[in-house]
Amino acid sequence: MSWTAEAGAVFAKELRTEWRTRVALSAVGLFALASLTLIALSFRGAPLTSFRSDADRALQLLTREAVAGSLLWVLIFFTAATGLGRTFVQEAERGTALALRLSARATTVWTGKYAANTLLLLVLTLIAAPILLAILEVRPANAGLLVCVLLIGAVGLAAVMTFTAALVAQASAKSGLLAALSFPLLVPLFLAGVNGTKAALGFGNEAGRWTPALADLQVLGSYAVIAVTASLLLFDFVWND
Amino acid sequence: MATVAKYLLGMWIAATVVLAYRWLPPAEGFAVPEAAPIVALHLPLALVAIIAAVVAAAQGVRYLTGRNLASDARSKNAAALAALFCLLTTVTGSAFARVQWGGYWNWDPKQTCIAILLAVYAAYFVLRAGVDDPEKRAAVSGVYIVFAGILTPMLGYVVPKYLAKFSLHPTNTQFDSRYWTVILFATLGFTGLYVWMQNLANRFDVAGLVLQQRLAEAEEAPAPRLVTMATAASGADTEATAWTTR
Amino acid sequence: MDTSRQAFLTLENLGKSYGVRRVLRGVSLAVGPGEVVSVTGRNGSGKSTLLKLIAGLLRPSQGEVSLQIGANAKPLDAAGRRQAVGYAAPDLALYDELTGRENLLFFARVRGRRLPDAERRLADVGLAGRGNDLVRAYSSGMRQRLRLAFALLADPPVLLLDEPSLALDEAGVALVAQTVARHKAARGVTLLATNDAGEAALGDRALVLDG
Amino acid sequence: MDDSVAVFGMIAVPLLIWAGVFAFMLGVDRRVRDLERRVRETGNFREQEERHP
Repeated sequence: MSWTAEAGAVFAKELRTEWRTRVALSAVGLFALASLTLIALSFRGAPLTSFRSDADRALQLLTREAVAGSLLWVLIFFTAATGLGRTFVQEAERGTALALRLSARATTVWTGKYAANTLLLLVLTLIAAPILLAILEVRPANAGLLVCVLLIGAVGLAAVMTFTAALVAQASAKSGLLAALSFPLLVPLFLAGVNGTKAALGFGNEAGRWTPALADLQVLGSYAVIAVTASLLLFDFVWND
Repeated sequence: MATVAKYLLGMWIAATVVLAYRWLPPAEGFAVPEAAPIVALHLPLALVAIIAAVVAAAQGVRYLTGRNLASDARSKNAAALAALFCLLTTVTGSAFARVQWGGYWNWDPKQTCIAILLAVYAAYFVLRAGVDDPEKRAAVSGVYIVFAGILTPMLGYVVPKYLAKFSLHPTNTQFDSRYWTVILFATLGFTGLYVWMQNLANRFDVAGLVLQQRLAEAEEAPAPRLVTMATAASGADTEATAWTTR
Repeated sequence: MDTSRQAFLTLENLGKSYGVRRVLRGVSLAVGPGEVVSVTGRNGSGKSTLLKLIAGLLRPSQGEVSLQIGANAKPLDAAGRRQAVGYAAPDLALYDELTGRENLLFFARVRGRRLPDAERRLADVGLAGRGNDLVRAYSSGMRQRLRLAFALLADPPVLLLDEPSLALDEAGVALVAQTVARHKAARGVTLLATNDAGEAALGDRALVLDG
Repeated sequence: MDDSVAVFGMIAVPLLIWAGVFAFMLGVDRRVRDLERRVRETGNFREQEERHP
């Protein structure tokens, strides 16, 4: 189907240009590194206790699993907001957007860039997550579940970020706009993501069963589908306006 | 809006306030009986905020299809009013939480949704301020508000699911019939107020657009002229040759 | 160019304004196959805007652009026009991180077309042998040549060139004249936005925007 | 006695607030109608001394 070939061409171009300049990669990498270092410093002294089901509710929220689950998503969101906006901003500023608008359909452009952003986000997550867990000395109760939650979450997060980045590229004052615009839309994803991540780490789920997080996975999945569909429907109005 | 309608609205809301404060029995579930009227006004404000949100998204779609700047103005005004009513809802909600449980915020699912909606409109106006060309600004704003309109309804399902266990708010407060009457009165009254505000804001913007249109038309701009090269080359058409030497 | 791909361009009272600022007003023009029209006027008279409106990169505030490919075809919408025109302008850029050839290959593939003759196309614009160099290393003249190759990529029936000789050397200017002549001979429609008298002389007619 | 004063206070404040808002709305309403009349009357924009920005 030529549509996928054209989207594939955009995807390949994104990877090639990114690989040759590593602008987004370095921005994301340095930001994650800085955040992780800060977290490591702040938790260095006080090792957190592990989750125990018999502890009272307030104490449970201060356990490693809870803190790691929440911090991971804070890290993912802000690192993504730093790196994922680059793709459209650069095209608009350089003038390559004009050439691309003359040559490609809006949906193939979005899909190609979305795929590249998802890949970038996954690389970031699969590198930063283990480091964060190591810093907080958390051994995930169900690593498979953790990967699933992060994977499906990243798919939804990248969709909203890629779409909003195209809007930000049209604004003159761009700094911090991507985080501000995308955060309110991402709240459902964060609620499910944090909850699922905590369950995967063992919070309220020492045995690491899948069942506690099934609902979260479902929310993350349906959110991703809705976000991708909405982006494909509306992107033409952003790109060709 | 006819003047009689305006005064009727004024009295209607005044009557609602009196009803809320004098007629409502202190519901047994509340620690502080006087807090009852706030609850009766809190819910209607949230409903009107959602009505305004729907109007904002609908006008956003209308702009994207019709490309008429008046639709963009209506969408922007609806978004501003949605933000206003979200703010009022959040303020009355936290006032009630303060009176009822001592804390200004109690993660009540409905309240959290409204607060997130408020964040959407804050972001919407930050985006609007960032784009200067009116048509591009209208398009970008329209797209964002429709995109948000597709993603935010999920909050209504997801937030209660995750925040239910935190919330101290008795999720299903039992309102007796008098409460529902006041809530209905207040909803109608606030909706009327919203319609009036939206109407005024729209007419103000439309008048502005008309003036802008006239300003553009009044501007003297030399009409383009088509010159055939043959005359220019032969020098017969002085302007054309004058143009070649410029 | 066979008759089924010949272009007929009509502009009816075309105008563009950004809020109060009117950039272009009341442009009406009809251009048929084999015609070249120069668009002239002082800076800010709307030359570039006019070409962008025709190319479907901008939405008209007033009036209409109608482009038909083939005598009795129906006019194309903005998306159709974007695909049917070859457009080059100073504010259009190609990817610095890609080589000359990679750029052409990418813009062909993203149109869903193969590009067997990339070498020939590079040679046509005087970039033979420079296909493997990153565009970042190109001089502004070489970038302009690559823009011309980009515009000609889909062998479009309509060619819209905004200041094509910008930063070009002697040979480059000759290349532009040759490109326009070849496109004219092939019965294509050409519009040249320029203030350079020599370049404007390539046109059969001139549309003077500031009257 | 003080009970009724307190109760009166309870109602007076919201009513005063609403009266203020209502008056403000009437003011805005009149200004919008004036603006619309001015726009309708001034067919030709040029002579209008107070130019719209």
